[in-house]
Amino acid sequence: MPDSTPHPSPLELSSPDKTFLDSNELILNMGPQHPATHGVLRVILKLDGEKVLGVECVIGYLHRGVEKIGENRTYAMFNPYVDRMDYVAAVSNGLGYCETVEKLLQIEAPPRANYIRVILTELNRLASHMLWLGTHALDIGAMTPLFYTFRDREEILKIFEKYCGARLTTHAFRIGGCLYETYDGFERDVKKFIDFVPPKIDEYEELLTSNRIWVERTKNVGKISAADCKALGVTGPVLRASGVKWDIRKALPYAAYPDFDFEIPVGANGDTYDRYLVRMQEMRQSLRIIRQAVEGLPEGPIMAKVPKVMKPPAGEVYHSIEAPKGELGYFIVSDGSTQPYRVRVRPPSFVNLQALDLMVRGQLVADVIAVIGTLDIVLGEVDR
Amino acid sequence: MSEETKSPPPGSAGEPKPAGRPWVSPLVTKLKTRYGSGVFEASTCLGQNCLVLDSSITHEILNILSEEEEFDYCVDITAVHYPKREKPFDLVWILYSFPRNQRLRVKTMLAEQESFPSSIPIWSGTNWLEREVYDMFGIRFDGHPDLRRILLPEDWKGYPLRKDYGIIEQDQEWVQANLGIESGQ
Amino acid sequence: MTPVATPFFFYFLAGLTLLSAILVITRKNAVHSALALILGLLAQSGLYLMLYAPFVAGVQIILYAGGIMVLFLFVIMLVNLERSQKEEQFNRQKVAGTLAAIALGGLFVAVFIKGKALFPASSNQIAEGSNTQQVGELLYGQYMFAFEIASLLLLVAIIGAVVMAKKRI
Amino acid sequence: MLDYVTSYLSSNTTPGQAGNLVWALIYILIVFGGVSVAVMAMNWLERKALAHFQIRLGPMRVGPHGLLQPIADAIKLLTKEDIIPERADRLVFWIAPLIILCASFAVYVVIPFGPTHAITDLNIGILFMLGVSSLSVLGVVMAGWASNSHYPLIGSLRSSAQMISYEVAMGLAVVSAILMTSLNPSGTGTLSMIGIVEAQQRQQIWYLFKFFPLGFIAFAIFAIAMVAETNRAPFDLPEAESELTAGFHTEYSGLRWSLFMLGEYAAMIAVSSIAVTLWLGGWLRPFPNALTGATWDLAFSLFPGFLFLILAAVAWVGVIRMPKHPYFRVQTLGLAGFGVVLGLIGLVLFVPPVRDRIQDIFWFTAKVAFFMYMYIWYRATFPRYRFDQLMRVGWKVLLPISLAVLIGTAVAGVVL
Repeated sequence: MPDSTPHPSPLELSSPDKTFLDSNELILNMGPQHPATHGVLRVILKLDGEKVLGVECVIGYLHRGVEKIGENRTYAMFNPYVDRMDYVAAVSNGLGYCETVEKLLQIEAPPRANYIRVILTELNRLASHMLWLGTHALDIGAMTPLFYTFRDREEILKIFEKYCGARLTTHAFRIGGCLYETYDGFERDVKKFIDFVPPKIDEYEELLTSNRIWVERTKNVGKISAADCKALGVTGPVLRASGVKWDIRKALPYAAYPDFDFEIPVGANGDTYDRYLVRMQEMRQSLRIIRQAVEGLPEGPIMAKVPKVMKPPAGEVYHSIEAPKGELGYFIVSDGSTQPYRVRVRPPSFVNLQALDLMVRGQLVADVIAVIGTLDIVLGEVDR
Repeated sequence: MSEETKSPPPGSAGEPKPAGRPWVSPLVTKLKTRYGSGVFEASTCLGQNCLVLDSSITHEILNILSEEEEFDYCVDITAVHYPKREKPFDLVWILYSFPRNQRLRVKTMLAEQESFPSSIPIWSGTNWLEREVYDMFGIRFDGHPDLRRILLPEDWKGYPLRKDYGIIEQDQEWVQANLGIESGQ
Repeated sequence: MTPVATPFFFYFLAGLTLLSAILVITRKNAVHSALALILGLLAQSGLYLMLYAPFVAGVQIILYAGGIMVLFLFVIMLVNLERSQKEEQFNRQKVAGTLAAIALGGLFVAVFIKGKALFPASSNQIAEGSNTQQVGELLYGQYMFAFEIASLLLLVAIIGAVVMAKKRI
Repeated sequence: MLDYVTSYLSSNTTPGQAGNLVWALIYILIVFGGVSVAVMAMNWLERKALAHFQIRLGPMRVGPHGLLQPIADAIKLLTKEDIIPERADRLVFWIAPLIILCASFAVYVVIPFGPTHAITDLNIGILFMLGVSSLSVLGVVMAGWASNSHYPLIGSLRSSAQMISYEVAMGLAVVSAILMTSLNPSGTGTLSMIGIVEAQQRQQIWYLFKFFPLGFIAFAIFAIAMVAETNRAPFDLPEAESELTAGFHTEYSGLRWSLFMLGEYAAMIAVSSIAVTLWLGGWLRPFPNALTGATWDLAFSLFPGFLFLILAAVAWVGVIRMPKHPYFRVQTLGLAGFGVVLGLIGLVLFVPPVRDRIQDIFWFTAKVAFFMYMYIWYRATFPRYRFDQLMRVGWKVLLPISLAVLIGTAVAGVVL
């Protein structure tokens, strides 16, 4: 087994005054209101000067009891709630949930619906990565990329808005397929967008990829090995940047992904810079998938035959998709009634955030910020 | 297969019965020969493999799965509450093996107040997952280095994902004391 | 340029120096002491200016007020003040302190009585403009050896500090 | 009394050197008022330029194109509640912003805007500037300590370490420029700010191009170190907002906070003035050696007037492009008035006596403005350095290079 030693709680919270300014140790409380914790994450840092001896994350400030709500809503009613978890990648959340329930109901979405799902999910992945890039760069001190990424993300949100009327929490899909047919000019808009974005990605890379300060700030920062990633359950771009070529879209394909030709970008060192490069590559791969999907968009129905009142047979199912942040899984237990007996969400951010302690030990305060940024967490998903 | 029919899992009342087929694989055969009646059930349901084990041997089997069978990634740990059952908790591990590209669900049943050995020595990433199960269901994990509530406040009373905890119920004392809301809602 | 209100400025600066010196030793809070010391150093550099030694005054500000005192503050802020206040200090040498004070006072009185005769008369006659050059020529000419010895001493101090602070070089 | 006032007009030095208190006071008022206005203008310009770097518009509401935004902000800050944290050291907390403000304004005493346009000239001018500006670190340390909070404490520790480190490289770069002033028959250099510019005038070269590339490298070192000295991006670690929220002034608000900002921007202008004086020929017009003669002198002296006329034209284009709607009437009138004022200033600048007196100040200000723009540009482009990297750059890169440049300059001065 790789490094699987249990790491004890880094801090003795019960006696904070014991260590204050004692033998150069300092407890620094970062958050829950802090510009760089991406929401209401509270990180307690134990410092020796500027060196981090350990961190403890205090989470739950955004806990809304999504899983409990799921047990008290019908399958269809719970669908919009999942959008509120990872609110920057709401479409992915919806896709995961719909596919899980479809699996439970043993129905399959028609091909056209699957293609639309892929297009929107990949657009959402782009939007999520753009937001990550902007905030990550801002954390490291580069202000300007934030505005560039928000400008381009706006185009994606416009497509969402035209498609389903919502920009952020879209509720784009329904169990069994899609509710909305594509609007007139959907394909034109998407094609225009995928022609418009590559030069913009070049622009971001021009600002950052070979920028000396950026490279110095991110290379060898927050390193994590492939073995540690697997032991900690870290998934998504973080895992791939450590050199593991694993993507659920390829490993356990879902929706229409088997039809498309794309590559899984991997890194070598597992440091912040590699994660940055992997995500930049992923953005380009997503564009590739969208191009294939929109060019091969089949005709046909967009909704499978779904009973008005959904009563899946008793049983349980776990299904996961590759969300922008990693493996997003849903474990649903049905007792044959109209409401799920138990809904469990396996949030990628929650599990990835656990690696923060390992990644920042022995590094500097400024690196904590960089690593929180590179983990790409959304607190709505961590806390649910 | 014979053991399965002989000794059904105890206290299955109220539990939804999955309509699965028996799962036949070298892994199951190996486990069954080694542990016999401890392996209650090995089924494939909707294309997903599931093992239901006796709680006394589950930790050992998880160890074997991790070390001998290459299940090197613990995707998730969660629990399900069946209040009417004799052993009201299902503790569920969802495992994945990178070399085999295979998922596996391991389940065991726990009684009220029964604790379970922590799997942090096997997969270090289960730390927070176990804390969440403790937070939401009150299942204790022995040997966990830092078993505190994770999502809810530390001095919260009650375990919200148990079935006897209503949807609008909350720790009114805590809300009154900490948020200053008179009604506690 | 003719000097304006020289006595006023002299007494003002001298008074400020004395006052801040008293504050340095009476303040309980070490940071306040350090700040008072900075004020004293600044007032002193004002006195240097009045003596037509602008270079010395400038160096006083850069090195002492701007550099060394910042390091002082730096250290004071880092160490555990609450604890050090409680600990027994080893400055309870009343006899030695009194003797030293008496000796210093005697020196001052002697200087006051003897007056200008103690010092070479030429120090007042350096023209304002050439002051910096003169300092340079003296340092690198007549007092070259002493200057270099002083810098060697500082080098030793630096190495000593590094050895003491670093566990592993 | 009147004679005392008018007697200065015929003298050929700064009021400080002439010992004329009245004129010194007038100059002090002009310089400090001017710097305060420049800080406000810089505030507006930074927000506007930064916004345009980032495909935004920046302030647009208060006054035409947000021109009155700094005034609105100033009023807001002045009327804000003054908060002192409960456990803060009140006295030190109170003094800290004043120290920073005094330190960054005191250096303007010796900045030469022209051969006689300075409050005074000290024969240790540059030393005085470096010394006094180094005092502002005291204010930073005091602010961080007095706030009794962790973020300000760490911010002030960082900034004191940073400022002391970069002062070394900065000082060495300055020394190499001062060495160049001693390249005259008598062999004596000068520390006086006016003397340094006059030395460049005599040698007919800006020190930026002297002993190329030595002068240029020294200038580059200074240009980097001065960004670090003023805690600006990419060296803005003491106030790195993503890590330390606002660094040493986290606990400050309202008026005190605005004093910090005023001090910071004034310090930026001050260090830029040092760079301009030492390497870019101070008040000298461009190409003093190549384009000589009365015609060129006249052409360059008309430059300020034309610039103001162009600015007026830009304002008037803005007036024409304003939407014709009653809602925008006040804004349009304001912009038109602004254009008229600019145009009038431009016309006044063509009058010969004004023209001759003002053009030194104009060239000096234009060069400083270039640095101000660079500050904004850095901020829009660069990510932030990490603390250890910052220290490495200061001690392992800038310091050795500046030492080498110093030795090289000395050798070149002897050999050439």
